[in-house]
Amino acid sequence: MIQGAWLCLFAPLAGAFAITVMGDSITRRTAGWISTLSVFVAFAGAVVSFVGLLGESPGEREHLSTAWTWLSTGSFKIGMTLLVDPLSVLMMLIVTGVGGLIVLYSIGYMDGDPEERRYFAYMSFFVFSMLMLVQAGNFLLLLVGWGLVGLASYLLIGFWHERAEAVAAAKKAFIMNAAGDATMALAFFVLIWQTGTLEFAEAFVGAEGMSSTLLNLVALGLLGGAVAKSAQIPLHTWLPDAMEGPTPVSALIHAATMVTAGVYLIVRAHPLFELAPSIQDLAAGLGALTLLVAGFIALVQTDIKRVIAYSTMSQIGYMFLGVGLGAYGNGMFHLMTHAFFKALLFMAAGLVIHHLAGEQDIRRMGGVRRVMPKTFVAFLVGSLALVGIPPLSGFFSKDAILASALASGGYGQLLFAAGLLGTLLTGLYTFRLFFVVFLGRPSELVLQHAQGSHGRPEEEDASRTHGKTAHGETASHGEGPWTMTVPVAVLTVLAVIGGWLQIPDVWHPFGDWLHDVAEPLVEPSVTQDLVASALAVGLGLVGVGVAWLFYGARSRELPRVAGVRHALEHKLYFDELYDLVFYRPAVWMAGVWRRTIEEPLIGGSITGVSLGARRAGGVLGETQTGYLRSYALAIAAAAAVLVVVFLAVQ
Amino acid sequence: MAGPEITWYLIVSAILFSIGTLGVLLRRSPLIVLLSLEIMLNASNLALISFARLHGGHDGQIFALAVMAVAASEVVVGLGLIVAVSRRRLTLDVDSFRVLRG
Amino acid sequence: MGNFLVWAVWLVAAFACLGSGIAVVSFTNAFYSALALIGNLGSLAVLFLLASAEFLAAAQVLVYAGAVMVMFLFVIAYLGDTAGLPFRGGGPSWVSVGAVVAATAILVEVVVAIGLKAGNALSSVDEIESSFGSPGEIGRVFLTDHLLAFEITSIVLLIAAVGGVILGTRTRAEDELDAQGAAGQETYGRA
Amino acid sequence: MTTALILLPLAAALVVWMLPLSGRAAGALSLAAALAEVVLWVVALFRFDFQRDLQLVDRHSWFSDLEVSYHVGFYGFSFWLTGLTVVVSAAAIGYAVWANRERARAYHGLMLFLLGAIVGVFTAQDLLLFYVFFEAMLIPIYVLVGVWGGPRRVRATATFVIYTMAGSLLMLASIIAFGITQGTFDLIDSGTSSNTWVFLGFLVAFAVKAPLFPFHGWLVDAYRESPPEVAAILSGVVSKAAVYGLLRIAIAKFDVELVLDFQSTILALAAIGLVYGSLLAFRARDVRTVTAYSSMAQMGLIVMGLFSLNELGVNGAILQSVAHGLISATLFLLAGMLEQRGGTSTFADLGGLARGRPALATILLTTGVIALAVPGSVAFAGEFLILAGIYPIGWGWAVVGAASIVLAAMYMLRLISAVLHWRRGPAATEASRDLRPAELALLVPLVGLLLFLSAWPAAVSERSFPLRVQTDEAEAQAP
Repeated sequence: MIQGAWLCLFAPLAGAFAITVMGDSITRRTAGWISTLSVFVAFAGAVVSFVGLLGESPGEREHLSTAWTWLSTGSFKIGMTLLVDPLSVLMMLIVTGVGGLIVLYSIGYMDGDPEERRYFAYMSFFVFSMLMLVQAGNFLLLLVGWGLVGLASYLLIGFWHERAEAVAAAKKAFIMNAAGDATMALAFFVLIWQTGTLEFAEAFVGAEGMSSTLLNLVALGLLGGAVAKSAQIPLHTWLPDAMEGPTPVSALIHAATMVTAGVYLIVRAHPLFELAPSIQDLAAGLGALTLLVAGFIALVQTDIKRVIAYSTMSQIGYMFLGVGLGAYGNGMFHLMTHAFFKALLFMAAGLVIHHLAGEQDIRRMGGVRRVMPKTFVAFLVGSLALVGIPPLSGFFSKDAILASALASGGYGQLLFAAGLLGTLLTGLYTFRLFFVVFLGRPSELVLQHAQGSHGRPEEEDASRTHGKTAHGETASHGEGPWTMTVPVAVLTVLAVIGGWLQIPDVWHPFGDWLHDVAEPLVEPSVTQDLVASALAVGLGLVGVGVAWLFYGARSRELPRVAGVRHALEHKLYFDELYDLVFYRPAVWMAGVWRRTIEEPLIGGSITGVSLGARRAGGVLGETQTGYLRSYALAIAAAAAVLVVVFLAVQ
Repeated sequence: MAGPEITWYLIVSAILFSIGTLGVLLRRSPLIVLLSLEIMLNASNLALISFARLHGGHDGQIFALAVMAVAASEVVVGLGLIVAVSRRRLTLDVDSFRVLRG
Repeated sequence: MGNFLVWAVWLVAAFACLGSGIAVVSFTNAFYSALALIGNLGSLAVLFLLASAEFLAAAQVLVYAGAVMVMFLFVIAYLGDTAGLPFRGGGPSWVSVGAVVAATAILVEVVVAIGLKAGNALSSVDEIESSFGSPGEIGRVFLTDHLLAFEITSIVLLIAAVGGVILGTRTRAEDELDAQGAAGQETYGRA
Repeated sequence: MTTALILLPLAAALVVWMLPLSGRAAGALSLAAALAEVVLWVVALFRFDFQRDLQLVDRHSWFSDLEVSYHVGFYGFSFWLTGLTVVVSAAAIGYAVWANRERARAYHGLMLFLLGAIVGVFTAQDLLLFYVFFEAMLIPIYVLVGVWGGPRRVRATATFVIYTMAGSLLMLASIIAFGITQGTFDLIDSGTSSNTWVFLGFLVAFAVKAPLFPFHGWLVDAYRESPPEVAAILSGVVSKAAVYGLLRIAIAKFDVELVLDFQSTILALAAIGLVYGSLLAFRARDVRTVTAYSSMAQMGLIVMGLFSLNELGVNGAILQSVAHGLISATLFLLAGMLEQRGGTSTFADLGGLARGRPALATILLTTGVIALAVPGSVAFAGEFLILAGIYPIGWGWAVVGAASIVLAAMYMLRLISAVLHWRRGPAATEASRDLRPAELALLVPLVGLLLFLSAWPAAVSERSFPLRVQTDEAEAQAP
């Protein structure tokens, strides 16, 4: 079981290393297969661990394994420690399972890109990092994984590094995450200072003796990291930009796994958050705020991937809402189902983008159903799951969170209302996207590609200069190679059935699985469940209906509220704000310091010293007359003075 | 001891030394400067010998002998320089050598 | 009475010594200066003798008056008229003033220093044997206690000899000067 | 053993100077000597017992009147710093061989001499000996920068000489005062001093060497104008002599009360240097300047760790010293390789080099992300320990340090992107080929060491100080 966990962790790293070292000696496709294989080996390891845990009684499902001492000084020791417990195994399964499918999908999607090897090395490296994060047996290793996924995300967002936007987006993502890393590190410093350890269990015990101020600081620091990683307000602006990366990357990192790490962190560190309830409430509140804001912004986006990205933010907002209120099991449940249907949506969108040679603007799409019927089905399933229509997976998980909110008293009910409004928005933006892209008359662009006419040189050039993938001929017939369609099919099935693991009051293996790791603070009653489900499904359907009116049937004109629309299109001006508050002052300060301190004072001091030395030399040089006799006089005078000195000393 | 005390020897030595100093500092002719230097050295020799007598040891005399040797060497080199300078048709005036001027 | 004679000889020698010293520094003609220095050295030898430094007195006469001064006279003869120069020349006047002040200061200080000591330390003269300062004694001490000084002195003399030879050797530049028959005298340096 | 480590490069330097070798032979000989030095260090590593204090000691009386002796030996931390020295020097000499420096005999002789002197600095257990090695270390640098440097090398050298001389003279005065009052110059035998001025003398000398704000005036010119391999040694190794001096002398040889009096001041200067260096690095226009200012920022961080005066911080400072030494050496060598290709390392002229140059991109990227202390890297481990150590002293210091992590990310990503990404710059022509095997042979070991230490930073952090002899100051300072 432990061996399985170690295998799970290091198989992808070995894959990444192998691809890097072998370089040109393997073909690009082989690199893809090595990467896929490494992730599936990791999945096998995760399954081994899972089976191992299943065979144990629920109370004993926690194993720590230390391979070597990673960092230590005196009494402070951090081991290279893996933790295998139900929570980490769950995450391992999601990461390697969904990850494996997505890497497989990439083989088709990235086919023909000149730097495919690099891509697959990065993908394997990402899976390793993510596993490091979820398997970490102490806070420091968790932070290591935390940082490494940020690095992998940076590398993959900026994969097409000749495009300035991609590089800028990658940097933005990394730096905002670095800020989150920094707040987490600060929280850890407090823990080390107060408890002397970063082991989960010991730190949780030690934290009970800390003052509430310090506890709040610790929880706040952790929340900062979680918010940055999961793209919650106010550190959310990097996620939409991150869509500059290849679509499978968006599916893997920015939908299924990495961005949900914040939720995992809160569940993992829930004893700390429970000791600082106000911060936990803050987490829930931020989640609610994010789900609304992201929902609104998603309404006006025109890039297919950005719409889904905002939807991801919004869904993670639900998860934050859930775990912030203490519904850990439900939050994690939504994390899992979301991984299925959001990865599905991204990959289905990827099929469309792939088919349209890199086009991402939905205004140029339409009627894709005619040319890609299977993709149409997959996307529809994903959309319905996202909106939460029974019996698809999103229905069970989202409604469980809403029910928990309803059961959490006054504050919870306020958040419940926000969540409900969110379901309306979800229905609206999801089906706006769906109707615009798939229904209606095929647009000119779609028709062009439907006739198998792509591959014309100028178009290839256009897509290249755009910097998207250079898609080969394989994409021209059908909906894509099997490496792409099979994963989509698998995920379609998972998006349908994934929610059946948890049916309130009927059977709840999922909640039981996590129960001993993170005991939920709220248990909604059946009535609350029913109320929440009914309202959520109803509002979701209303959203779908409204979307149909405006985008499907096109029977109504959109109401125009210029100011609002403008604000939403500018993503509520967060980017501009950060630019003004952080970036510009830093640049300005650096410039001022260089002009006022570095050049005149530090550099000038040297000029001053040398000038001073030269002047002093000139003055002293005057005393050097060159007359031999004056030097002799100096000797004599010195002798006279010395005699006086000797006399005086005696 | 017979004759004047050591004090008087020393006073003669001091006066002689001052005279030599004046010669070195005032004269421009390198030859006379050298001669004055000899006076200074001999003044110190006198002092050394007086002290040797005072303490009844030979060390001072040995020292004086060494000074004589050094003086002889110095004269050799000094005179050699003077001859070399004059052979180059340069003025024999210590004030005319001024390359050390700052 | 012997005491008186010693005093008289001492006084004569001392005054001759000082007088000839003044003469050395004040003659314009280097030849006279050199002759005065011989007198100076001779009278110093008398003083050495009175201070029981018999070997040194002899060496003084032999080495200095006999060898060194002869060399001086040769050089002066070689240089001819150019050897002597008057006191004041191109140098700044403050050097002259300073020279007098410094020399006087040293004299006064030394006299004061002697005066401070005169009563006690300088009056208690150790008794000596009659062989004190004899060549044998000096030689014995020189070759035993002060052997290193003796050797080093010899090396210094050797180096001086080599230096003298090198300085005396004609260089090519001088040959050219002679060849040009450049009669005019240059000054060396910037003055 | 220790003496052999010092003498081997010095002897090799003498041989290279004396024998009438061809340039190629001189280079080969000096590279062989540098590699032999590495081997010697590895042999010493196996004989080293990290549970004990000073070891591998050689001691011979030198000036017995003044209680000065030739006394050398290793502590755990100085052993690591020496390891850093021999590795970086070997890489630097390898680079010099590859770059085919003119007047090779003089050049390699100086490099080897420098190596021997630095090892001497890290091992000297006598203050006067320390001073001798410290100065002996500076002289070859003056010549290497002044003769083989870039177009503004004269100014760079002059500035460097003025700063370091001023620092050295203050240190000499302090050493004399310390030795006279203690009655011995030996670092083991002497007690602690309580003299403020003596302390300040040492402090300023090391602050110049580090450099600590505001004593960094020599930094940019020296790092930018010197040959890249010399810059690598300067920032990678020579600056660590300051770390060693601060730890071995300024902290260990003065009363705790005195050190504590200055703690806040030093921490403030270090913190200013950290932010200041990071921001200027963010606005710098070429690879070398970024690396130079980032070195300054890192040294600020290391000094913060040292003056946290507790176990975490001091251990972190040593770990970070080793990490930063390897990182900045790699970066300077890379900068040199870039300059060899396009004649410039200015950002405006570079760009787009990742395409078709996988080795260059991989090495630069790996070093860059380790340099920006991505969690999991050895630099992260060092920074984490330092900041965890400084936190109890004052949370503000840790906040500044944490903010600097973000700043480091900003300037390092800017560097990476400017060289590798975007469109090709004018200097990034087809002629700028990927790294050649010879270059890889230099860089891969350095990067490999960084990765190894990233996987196991405890190798250094656990073995810098024997467990039972933690700095006494730590206990006095314990919250």
